[in-house]
Amino acid sequence: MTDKKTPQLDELENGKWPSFVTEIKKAAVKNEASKELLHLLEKSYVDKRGHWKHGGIVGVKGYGGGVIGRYSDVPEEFPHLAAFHTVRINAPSAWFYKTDSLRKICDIWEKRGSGLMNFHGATGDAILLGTVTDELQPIFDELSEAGFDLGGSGSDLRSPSCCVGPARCEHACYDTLDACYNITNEFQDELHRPMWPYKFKIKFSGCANDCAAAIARSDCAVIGTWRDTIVINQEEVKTYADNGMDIQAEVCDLCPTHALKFDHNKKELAVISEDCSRCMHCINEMPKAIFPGKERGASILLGGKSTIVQSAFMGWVIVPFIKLEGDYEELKDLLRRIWEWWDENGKTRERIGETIYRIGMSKFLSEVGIPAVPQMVFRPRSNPYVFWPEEELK
Amino acid sequence: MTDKKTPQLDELENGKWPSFVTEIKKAAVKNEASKELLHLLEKSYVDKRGHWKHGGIVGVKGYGGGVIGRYSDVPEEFPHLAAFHTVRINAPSAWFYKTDSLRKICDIWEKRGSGLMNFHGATGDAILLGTVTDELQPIFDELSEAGFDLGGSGSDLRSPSCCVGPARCEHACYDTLDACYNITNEFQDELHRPMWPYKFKIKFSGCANDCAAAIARSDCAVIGTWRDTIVINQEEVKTYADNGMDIQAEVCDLCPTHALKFDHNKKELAVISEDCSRCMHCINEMPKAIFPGKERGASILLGGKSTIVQSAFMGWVIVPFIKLEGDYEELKDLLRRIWEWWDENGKTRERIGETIYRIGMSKFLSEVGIPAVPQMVFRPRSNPYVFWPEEELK
Amino acid sequence: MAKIDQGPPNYKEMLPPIILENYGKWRYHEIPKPGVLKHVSESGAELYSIRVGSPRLVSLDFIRDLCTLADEYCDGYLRFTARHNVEFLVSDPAKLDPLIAALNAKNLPVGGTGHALSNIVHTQGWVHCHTPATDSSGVVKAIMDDLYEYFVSMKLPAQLKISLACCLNMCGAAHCSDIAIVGVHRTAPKIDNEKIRKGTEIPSLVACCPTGAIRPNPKEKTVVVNEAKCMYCGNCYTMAPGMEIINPDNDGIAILVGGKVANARTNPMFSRMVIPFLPNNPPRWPEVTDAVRGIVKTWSANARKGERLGEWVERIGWEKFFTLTGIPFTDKLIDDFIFSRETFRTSAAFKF
Amino acid sequence: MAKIDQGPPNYKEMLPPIILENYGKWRYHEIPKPGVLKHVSESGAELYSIRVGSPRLVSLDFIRDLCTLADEYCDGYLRFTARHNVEFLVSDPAKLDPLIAALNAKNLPVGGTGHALSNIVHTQGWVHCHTPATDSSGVVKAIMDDLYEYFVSMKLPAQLKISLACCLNMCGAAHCSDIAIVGVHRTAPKIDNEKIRKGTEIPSLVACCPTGAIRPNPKEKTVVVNEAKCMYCGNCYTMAPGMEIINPDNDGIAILVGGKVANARTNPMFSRMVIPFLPNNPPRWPEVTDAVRGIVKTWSANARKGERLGEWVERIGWEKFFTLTGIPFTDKLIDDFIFSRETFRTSAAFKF
Ligand code: SRM
Ligand code: SRM
Ligand code: SRM
Ligand code: SRM
Ligand code: SF4
Ligand code: SF4
Ligand code: SF4
Ligand code: SF4
Ligand code: SF4
Ligand code: SF4
Ligand code: SF4
Ligand code: SF4
Repeated sequence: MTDKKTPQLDELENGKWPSFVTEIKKAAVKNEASKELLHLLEKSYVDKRGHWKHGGIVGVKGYGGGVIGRYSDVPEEFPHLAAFHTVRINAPSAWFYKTDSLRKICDIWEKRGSGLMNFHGATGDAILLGTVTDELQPIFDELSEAGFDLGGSGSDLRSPSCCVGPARCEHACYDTLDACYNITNEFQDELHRPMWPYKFKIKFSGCANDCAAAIARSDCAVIGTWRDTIVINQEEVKTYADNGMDIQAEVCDLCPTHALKFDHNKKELAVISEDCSRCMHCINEMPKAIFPGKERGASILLGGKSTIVQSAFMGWVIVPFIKLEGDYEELKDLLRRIWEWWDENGKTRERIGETIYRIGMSKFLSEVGIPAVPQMVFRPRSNPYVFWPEEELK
Repeated sequence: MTDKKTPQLDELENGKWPSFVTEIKKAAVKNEASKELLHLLEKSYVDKRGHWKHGGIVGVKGYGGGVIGRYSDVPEEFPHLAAFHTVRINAPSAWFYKTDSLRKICDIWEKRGSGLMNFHGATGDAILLGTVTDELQPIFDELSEAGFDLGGSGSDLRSPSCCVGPARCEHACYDTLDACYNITNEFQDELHRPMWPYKFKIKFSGCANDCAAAIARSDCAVIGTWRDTIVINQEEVKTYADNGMDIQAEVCDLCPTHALKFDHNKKELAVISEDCSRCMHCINEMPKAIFPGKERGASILLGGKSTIVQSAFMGWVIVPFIKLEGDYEELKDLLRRIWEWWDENGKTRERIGETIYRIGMSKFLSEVGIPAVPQMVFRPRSNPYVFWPEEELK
Repeated sequence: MAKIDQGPPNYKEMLPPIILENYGKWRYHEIPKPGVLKHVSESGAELYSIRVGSPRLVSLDFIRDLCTLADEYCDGYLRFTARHNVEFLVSDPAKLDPLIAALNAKNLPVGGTGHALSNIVHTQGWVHCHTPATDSSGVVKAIMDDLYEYFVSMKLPAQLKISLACCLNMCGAAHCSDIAIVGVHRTAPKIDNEKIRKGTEIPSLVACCPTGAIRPNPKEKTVVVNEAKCMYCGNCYTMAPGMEIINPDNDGIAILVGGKVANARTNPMFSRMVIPFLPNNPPRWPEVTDAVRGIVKTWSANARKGERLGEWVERIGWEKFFTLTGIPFTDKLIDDFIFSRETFRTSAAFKF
Repeated sequence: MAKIDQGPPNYKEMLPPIILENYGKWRYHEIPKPGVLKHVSESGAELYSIRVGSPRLVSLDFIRDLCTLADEYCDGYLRFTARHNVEFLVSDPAKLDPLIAALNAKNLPVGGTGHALSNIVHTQGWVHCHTPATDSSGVVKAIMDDLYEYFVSMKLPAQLKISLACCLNMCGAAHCSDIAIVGVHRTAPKIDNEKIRKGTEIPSLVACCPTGAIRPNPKEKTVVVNEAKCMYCGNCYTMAPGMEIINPDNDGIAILVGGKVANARTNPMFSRMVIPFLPNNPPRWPEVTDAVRGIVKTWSANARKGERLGEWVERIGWEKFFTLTGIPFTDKLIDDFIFSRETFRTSAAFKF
């Protein structure tokens, strides 16, 4: 089959953007499975359909997840793809790597897999793409030696991820890397042994710019913010003005709460502290002059997920402000209470957001013990369909 | 029982706002039932509950609606309230009356009823409040003589109503009084003989100020608008400016589409025609200087209703622009097609808006034969759950 | 002999000459003073409309008095408004002040125009309906007495439209009002099996419940209510007298705010619940009048000129509304019905 | 011996010295040129991050090449971004240009910063998944080739975040992207009763359907699908291999636009469907690249500086978006699922 041609894929080696086809071909030089993958994919391009079957349960000792089983639907034609499983490696916080650790992964994978990988998967794991069942345990053992562990899959906690935060960003309102690392280690059992109604994702963003896309891509979004007032350096404001920035138009007019007043004569910027919603816009536009406040922490938003089943949800505020310090006990305790409630109330394959939507926010809040505050909603209910507990009635 | 006291109601005769208690007492002088009503109501004020039972089916020959049956739950105590029915009179367009016609109603009601009435009911009928079953037919006969007819009740077309429009308003984009009168007469059968899944209300407003509250209070809202451009009289604009009006702040800055540009030096106002959403704001603020365009008609919004069952709905656009001329054939035809579809698809006690919500807009549109346009939605769907008809597939 | 389906009288016969002559020709209007509208026609004709507050629930003598005034000052014509006010249509400016004097003499309030509180659209209540959770006319009288100053002046930031409905059927169509007063039940229906058995269609009764709280009980030929699922809307009682929903100890009033209907400036908006319950304290419902006054005061103290109550709240944010009014926020105000998700704050940007 | 639950490596061991020293002390940043971020610390230290586009699906040689470069120019440290780009962390300004030269030599694109198109978050597609309605890497390659200029420059009005998911499971999390490319099936699942019978849990299969289109067929120990109710989401196929959803003739791509995640200026927004279907035409999906380019062009020609695609559309109105782009509006774009009502235009104020 080596003589088979791949005209369609070859075409995708043209063009300026680096080509995944070239990558597959590189792997194909050293690995039969990758060579077959090239032709299987060309076949898909001709048939306009994938050629993979559902994955059976495969994995490694002591783990309920971390491996995605995959089998070709044309094993006769592509014997090396009969089994072509995926291994998910829990990446370091904010995807920082020392080259030697990356090389270790490469060496293991060169020996035991297709040589193809995703840096990274959409949830944030490093993905080793394609190996046979017998190699799974050895791969894990060697990864473990190299200091790595598996990521999540199935109805468990998925590998938490975070933005680059304090490692390389001036906006970080808390230590996203440490929080991600600490929480991930705290909940290793939840991460490696599916035990819930469905998957649960946590993402950490250091500020409302939400570079981890936490509000959309995680069931629990931890988004950095502050409780006091933005800090304004008037000297730097002047410099921006002198350098010709139209502060009124580019900053003040786009402030969603109209909390910023610019004095054109004095070239001074003032903020109405209680009106600021901490959206980050002015700070983004004038990073040298405006900074987050000093009393920092995060907001917790719950319920984010994509389309299936009830349609996509974005996370919504359940804790307006939480300090993220020390061992993150407050956050851990909150997560445990939420999971316990979800475990009791959630249906199979029902994400936490869908469970709360079905059962009702107020029930969720009172049962999990979270006080109701107006920050949780854009606006109150428009229907008068209120439930009244026995004890509040005459 | 005449000696019974009504201390709570008496208190409601104090205060500057005209008192309904005084009105009941006036009626009580001439009518036993009204006298008893006063004491029944005092009893309600003491018990904190109403004392009326469900209404049975009562009515007049040839009509399925127009009368609300009502019976007291304490007939022994209040014999004259054993039966205390309501008669709904279809009011003239925009509630204009010649005094002699009002007097005729009073005379009939003095003779045959409690002497109490509502001017008007919330749907817009003139309401005769409280009479016995035997009087219903005579009342109808005499009202009929006096040129009046019954309003709607039950699962039928309710008495359409309209804003004052061209009779006394400079903003009217079509003849609301004539449209209301014409449509009401066209659909007398639908109005007087319940035949639908539930009630259906039509309201006519001459412009987007919607003084008939049509979008909230009617299943079908006919709201006046224009297809071309607002008309600006620059002379009058100058006068407003000279009289100290801050046109930029009060008019331009509040234009939802930012379609207005005011030239402070020339004191001239310009509009970006294709951006104007015809919200009426600028016209409201400067009625002497700005007027609706010349090519006038209306938008049709469907689905408005209050809370029960699926929660309150506001009407939404199903026809962005329709000419309202001659005999309103286009509108009548549209209404017939909508009712036919509702009849086939609606469940009992399901308002048209709820039926469309349950079955889906696109199904409704294609089956009723209304072309889909972006004006029907604030924004497109965010879920990818699209239905594809056989014939559009390979 | 009675005519079937003759329809309402032709409005043309009800219009005064000045309107027939200037029909569709009105050019602009002014509000010379509260309660007085001056409409000027292309022809130069001027029509004065005097707006007068009415209790809506009136005796025929009240109507006859109106007619007498209309005959004397308006050539025998008058109209009522979409909010149950009376409008006297004066074509002779000389008769304007005498009419107002006559109205004052009768203690009839002149106002409700422009940036004022208008009449309260309301319903039957204990006077004539079977499902009310509160009275209608009494609450309205108490509120209008309390806010009278805002009817006869134009000192509010914008129009103030208050509506009242005495049960969730919402005959007052309060769902899009600046302030909505809504009668609410708070206990599940007590089932009278006798009543249910005679003449209730069980399937439609079961089907009518918005939350599916009603299950049939075929053995007993009646139904059972899952009280945990019932939110007391009373729709089952409307359907079936056997579903007794009224409970004097626990019925009362909820307050919703921020609705509007007009499309001017901003889109129409629903009213939203800010107080889930206030008790029925006839004859003057002090808890209700205090709450309403408090909201009106806060709005007029903080809103911009021309800013409707809902527009003001949407600009400052609902979280700030609760701070400014001091009204306590509770979980009861958080939606848990079909469209609840759209009310959740899916944003990290908000005010503390 | 393998350690269970040791967790990911400690990030501290993965951070270059300059970051360890200035951790949490960064004061501001600049973007000297496309693809180059300059972060300045309170200490005065300067860190340059060179952002490089990656195909994401790579061979280990690719990673080893990156390591070689990182060793030579970055003391052996590098990182990847939330959008699968590579970032070289340069602490020695002298090494900046040489590194960029080396990257150019390897034809690796430097860019994706500021008001640029960044890498496309995407998924497995035909390379490795069982439910795709389209390929992933191929479509991404075609689009990035076509829009290359916007990655290496910063000439767009704002950030442009494109995401792709090859089926409605949405692993690309495209639901809040400026432009979302979504693989869609368009035919109801063909049921393989044999497969269903062996090892499918019928109740959960029936329960998994968002529209309740699946009914059990106990006699046959399988299920039946009410095709009229099926909108081809494929959730049943994810649950049960017997619900064959793939249909090469009718599978393809839908395009949604206007989503965002950041809270800056405006709240996060969902992407919304503007093109319900485009065919799979490998290897270059011309219909898709044309559509995307058309949308990007119209946006950048009309939007204000700093205005995200969705912010621009919400400002001008969706009706105007269809006018400007010339994309035909059809009933398929009108929502008919749970929250549809909130998308209906409950207002008489709109643009023609
Ligand atoms: C590998 C990855 C895509 C990629 O190419 O990067 C992926 C691949 C699969 N996802 Fe996913 N999902 C991946 C990130 C996501 C995301 C994005 C995210 O996490 O930000 C989502 C949407 C966000 C969310 O969670 O809602 C996502 C939503 C799903 C769903 C729908 C879940 C839902 O609640 O709607 C399924 C279906 C399921 O779980 O049964 C699914 C299922 C799958 C399966 C396991 C298919 C299946 O049902 O067996 C895919 C395996 C493909 C394969 O054979 O390699 N995948 N999946 C991503 C995980 C890599 C990693 O660990 O880093
Ligand atoms: C008289 C009136 C209230 C008033 O004091 O003005 C009224 C009174 C009743 N309404 Fe109403 N509704 C009246 C306008 C409304 C409105 C307001 C409107 O039309 O703008 C609404 C809300 C708007 C809407 O249509 O959604 C309204 C929504 C209801 C409902 C709920 C319907 C729904 O779909 O949600 C019911 C329940 C029902 O129909 O079974 C109802 C039922 C009733 C009944 C017949 C009670 C019943 O179930 O038997 C009330 C009779 C009271 C009595 O004994 O006098 N009434 N009803 C209004 C009619 C007078 C007139 O014809 O002018
Ligand atoms: C008489 C009446 C029509 C009728 O057929 O009865 C009427 C008459 C006028 N309305 Fe209205 N509106 C009338 C009910 C309404 C309603 C419906 C309601 O109140 O339930 C609305 C929608 C209310 C809402 O949005 O919730 C309404 C929203 C308006 C608006 C838009 C207000 C705003 O939000 O900006 C205007 C424009 C304005 O006032 O500048 C307007 C303007 C007017 C003008 C100025 C039109 C004109 O040029 O003649 C009339 C005098 C207004 C005034 O009182 O100052 N009218 N107007 C109604 C008087 C009711 C009353 O007794 O108070
Ligand atoms: C490296 C990265 C974080 C990471 O841990 O990997 C990152 C880094 C920065 N982001 Fe981000 N963002 C990163 C993903 C995101 C995402 C998530 C995503 O792309 O999926 C978002 C949300 C996207 C959305 O809203 O849909 C995001 C929304 C922002 C924003 C707000 C943009 C806006 O709508 O105004 C800013 C502020 C700005 O750019 O002025 C920002 C600002 C920044 C700054 C300037 C922060 C700083 O001061 O260092 C960083 C350089 C931005 C640049 O590229 O010009 N970052 N940023 C991510 C780079 C992804 C990539 O390779 O392109
Ligand atoms: S989310 Fe905030 S802190 Fe984190 S990288 Fe983005 S801008 Fe920086
Ligand atoms: S952070 Fe946002 S809301 Fe606060 S002042 Fe700056 S721009 Fe305004
Ligand atoms: S709706 Fe328009 S036309 Fe009718 S009365 Fe009100 S302002 Fe005049
Ligand atoms: S009618 Fe409304 S949208 Fe049109 S120009 Fe006037 S204010 Fe603007
Ligand atoms: S709102 Fe309820 S109680 Fe009041 S009149 Fe209407 S149906 Fe009767
Ligand atoms: S009151 Fe409403 S919710 Fe309760 S049972 Fe009756 S219909 Fe259902
Ligand atoms: S989006 Fe669908 S097809 Fe693509 S990887 Fe995820 S599950 Fe597989
Ligand atoms: S494809 Fe989706 S909608 Fe169709 S039957 Fe399967 S689960 Fe239901």
